[in-house]
Amino acid sequence: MDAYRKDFPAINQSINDNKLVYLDSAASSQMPTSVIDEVARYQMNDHANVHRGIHTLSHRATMVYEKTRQDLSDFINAKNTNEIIFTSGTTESINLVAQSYCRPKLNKNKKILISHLEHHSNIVPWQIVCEQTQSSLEIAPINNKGEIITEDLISMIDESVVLISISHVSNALGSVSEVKKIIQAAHKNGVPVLVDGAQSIPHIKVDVEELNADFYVFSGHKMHAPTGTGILYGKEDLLEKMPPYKSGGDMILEVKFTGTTYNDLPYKFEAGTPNISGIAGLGAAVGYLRKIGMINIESHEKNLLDYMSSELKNVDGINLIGNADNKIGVQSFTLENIHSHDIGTILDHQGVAIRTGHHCAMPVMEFFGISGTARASLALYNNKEDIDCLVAGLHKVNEVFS
Amino acid sequence: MDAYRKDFPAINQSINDNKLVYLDSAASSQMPTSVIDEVARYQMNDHANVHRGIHTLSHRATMVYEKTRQDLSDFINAKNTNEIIFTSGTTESINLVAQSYCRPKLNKNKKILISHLEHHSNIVPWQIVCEQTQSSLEIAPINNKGEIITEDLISMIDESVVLISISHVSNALGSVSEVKKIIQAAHKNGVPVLVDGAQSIPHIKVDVEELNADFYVFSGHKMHAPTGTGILYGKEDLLEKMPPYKSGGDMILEVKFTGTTYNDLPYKFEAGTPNISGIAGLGAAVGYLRKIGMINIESHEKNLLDYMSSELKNVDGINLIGNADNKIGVQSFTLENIHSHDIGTILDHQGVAIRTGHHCAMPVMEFFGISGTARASLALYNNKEDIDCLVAGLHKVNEVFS
Amino acid sequence: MANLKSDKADITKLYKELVIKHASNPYNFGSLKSDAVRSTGINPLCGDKLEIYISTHNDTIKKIRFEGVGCAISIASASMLTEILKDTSISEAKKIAWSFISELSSNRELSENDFIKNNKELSILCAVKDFPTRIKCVNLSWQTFLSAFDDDIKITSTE
Amino acid sequence: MANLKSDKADITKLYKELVIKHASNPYNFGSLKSDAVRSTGINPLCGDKLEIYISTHNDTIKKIRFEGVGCAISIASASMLTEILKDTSISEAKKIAWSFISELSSNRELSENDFIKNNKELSILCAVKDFPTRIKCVNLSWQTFLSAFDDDIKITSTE
Ligand SMILES: Cc1ncc(COP(=O)(O)O)c(C=O)c1O
Ligand SMILES: Cc1ncc(COP(=O)(O)O)c(C=O)c1O
Repeated sequence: MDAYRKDFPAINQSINDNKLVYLDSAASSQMPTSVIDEVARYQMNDHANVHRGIHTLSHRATMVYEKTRQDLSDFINAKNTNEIIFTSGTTESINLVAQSYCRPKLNKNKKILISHLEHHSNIVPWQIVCEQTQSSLEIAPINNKGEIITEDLISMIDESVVLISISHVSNALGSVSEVKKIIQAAHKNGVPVLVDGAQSIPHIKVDVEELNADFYVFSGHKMHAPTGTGILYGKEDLLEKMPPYKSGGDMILEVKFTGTTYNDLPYKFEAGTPNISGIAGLGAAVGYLRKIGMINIESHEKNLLDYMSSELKNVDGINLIGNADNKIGVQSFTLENIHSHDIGTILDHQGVAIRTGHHCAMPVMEFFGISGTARASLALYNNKEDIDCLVAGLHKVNEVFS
Repeated sequence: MDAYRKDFPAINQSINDNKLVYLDSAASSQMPTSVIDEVARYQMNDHANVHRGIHTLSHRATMVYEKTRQDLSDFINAKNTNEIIFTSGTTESINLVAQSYCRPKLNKNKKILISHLEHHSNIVPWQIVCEQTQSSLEIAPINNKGEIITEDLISMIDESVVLISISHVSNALGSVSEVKKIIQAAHKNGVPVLVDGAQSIPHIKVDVEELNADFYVFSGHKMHAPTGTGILYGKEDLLEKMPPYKSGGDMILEVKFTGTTYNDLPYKFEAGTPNISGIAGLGAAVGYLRKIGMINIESHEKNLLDYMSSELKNVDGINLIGNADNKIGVQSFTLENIHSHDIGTILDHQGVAIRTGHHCAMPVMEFFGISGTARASLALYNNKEDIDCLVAGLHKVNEVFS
Repeated sequence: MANLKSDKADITKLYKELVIKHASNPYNFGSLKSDAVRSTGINPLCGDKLEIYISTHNDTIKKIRFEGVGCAISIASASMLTEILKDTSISEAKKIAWSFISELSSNRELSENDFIKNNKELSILCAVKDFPTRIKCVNLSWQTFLSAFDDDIKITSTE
Repeated sequence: MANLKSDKADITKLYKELVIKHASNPYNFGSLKSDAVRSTGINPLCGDKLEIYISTHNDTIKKIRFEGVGCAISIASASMLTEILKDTSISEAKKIAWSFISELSSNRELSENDFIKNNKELSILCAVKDFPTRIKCVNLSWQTFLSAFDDDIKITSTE
């Protein structure tokens, strides 16, 4: 996979007189030249507003935009492009489902079920909609390895649950949840499931049909595409019945002061001028990932994560947080008596970029009784040398604090 | 101003074997090289997630992002950067105010007041929130020139009005509304005003303090910045009191299952990873506009619009729609017995890009008893030759239909 | 000064040979009374709106009319539709409509469908494939026609 | 293989000369009982949380303590704050806090403020200016201190 490193200009630079070692892809990944170039190409040649014009540029912009929709539909194996809604990111996708799908169905006898492992974006929208509707938010527990306890979650499912919303992969710990099993159990009770795929989509092959997920959401910027792009996949029959979330241009058929008729899927949910150049880049990113092959990415990263977790054990005072049996992409850790921020700063001065703090997953931190961790996360462009630099950097941290 | 044409790669191309004549900037404007380059530069060198990291790239990304906020605060003369909220565009900004500011205040005795001149994005969000709260949506009338009748609007203001929302400049007709007068009258009654500045911001100097607008909203892509970027300006004391709209990462101080504390302004309204590369481009676009000077842009476009309106009168069967005394940026028209789409297609084949149809302003079309218009809209890069091409193209349209 | 080179020949040709003839004087323009099936089509991009009225007897289309507003291309297409589908059986008419719609979305230069090949005007109208932004204008009436026989969909949108 | 060149001297220097000494053994760590003014500071980026307790007599700060969790830099900063502000008048203490916060956001190499210039540890701590992501860690305690005297703000956030 080292051959792909040269495709990423951002990782081929020096930081603080050291070669950059970028181990923060779980926060946001870097873009290959093909994505950066496609954004620029689009802006230089094809830009215009979409769907609204009959001149050539408007047509080209619409083609670029709709081609990405087709690419994504193929990439995750959706039934058709009506199931692919463009949003600004995972956060917006979840808010959309909370407000449009759940809010009308919720009342004081109803529940939303999530887990203790979730990112704030998969907690706060549920807290808010539950408060708005006097319904309750139920939290499925996790174990000491940092895994959702699947049986406990399943035992919490009954007809009062309006939706289950869980992450496919935890951003704080890398734990892979037993999504398929949970979905099967949920469907037996007639309960739909939203899967937060922000941390799975860049790392493993996702097939929404095989998972039988009702909603699947993710962000472009974690899969080597520009920020400000995201996807809400939803089963067509669910999306059909949902009222619009945002409203404005493009999502209507007819506007009269006496009443407005909404447009069909997917446009009903895409009010206003979308992030067309970002979507152009997202199409290029999907093309890039497909060219390499998700299977190759998965096995490369698996080897690397094994290497990282075992090398990290050599660092004095280290405590690995999150030891799920099935884990991908990230390793969280703490160092005895050293705050994660101090680790981050001293590593940064050696060119090693990791994330520190609560990773927008405060309840996970609370569970482990810590205020934060240091987290090294992987992408297809990382290699063993990166990990060696991380480990060397951590020795240095210990030395400063000794 | 012709010197600036070379800065815009998109307009220096051929379409259908003719030089492109881009007269659709009101739908979406083209980007100068400095904007396209800044987006690419950011993506190649500085990209990481904002606000969440302490490593160098994350810091650089945050600096780029917050610098644009400062640039925009200066550009529209806000009091400080807390008043500048990044959104995905005008449409989202309006939805945010409708749901966050207005919804809690609305009930069956309350009203929202808009005008007959508005873009769908400034109609449908109000229809929806009024329906959600059983309140009523009042429509101030327009006259035959396509102007809001200011006195009529003002006479409709009373304490039952929760918000007035009007466009500074109409996208369909170019009419400039008497925003300042309306705001003064509204404030006398304690009613706040949202100004939809999507069509003013690229053309005239906007000073929110001088206008005394309570909310001012606009889109990046109409001011030579990338799509997927937008601004909600709001007075700090109003924003302070509003609950969040979207929720997720970055907009919280603390998340617990027992309750969540929201972050301060402006972050309270910026949930999830924002469109950082787009915002980088928006900063460059503001820099570009300031370098040229809004006053110079305004006078250039004024001359050009006068020229366009008078030249168009030479076309057989033409009917200019929208003859406001104070008009900028666009001229709408119809040709006797020729549908606007047919005009658009035949012009496109001569390289002339205009917009045709209802321009997301169906009520305006209904007012004039037409299904749509052809609309030529201007930006700083247009010149008289563009207009001559338009007029020659229209002669050709007449010839085809003769 | 204006800098216009010659148009591609086809767009004016399409208008001059076919579209304007039908659009300026469409066949079967008007409505039918209430016992006819009625179907509405909308193109949200342009605000075009079409009503098609169909009256059948023994599974054969006896009368078919349309009214509404639209560009020359969509009116011409509707006019041609009524001429072509009148007096055919419902099943035959649906087949023709489906083939024509799928023809418009194909990349073929020349149609492989016998009916289309043999109908001079339909063949000419296929030239709209070169102007992709206008395909939906041609499509509108044909989709509206089809939705008349589909209970689920009564308002057709081409976007 | 790892490819590490030498660090910039200053970051390890800052830690070794100043930060670790205070952080590993902070001054005035703990709480005061209920009659003291209490002020809370949060840094949402890191989840750091600080409580500062201030007990005054005749407008002079008699006791000042802090507790909470934070990185070495923020703990060291809070520790220094308590040492420096103890036994000063409230108005003097506020002035020092304001000058130090504004010093941190300035671009000056060397402080022009006499108090800061003459305080060796504060001068060293100013080196954090070179590590902009950490300025808020230093700021947290000082802002939390100031907000104790501002009735409107009781929770301070450095973001
Ligand atoms: C006056 C006006 N308001 C609102 C909008 C909506 O802007 P956007 O599509 O960028 O959200 C537009 C542009 O389409 C506009 O011209
Ligand atoms: C698991 C998970 N869910 C949701 C999000 C939120 O994604 P975004 O910030 O792109 O909306 C993230 C990333 O921060 C994540 O890792």
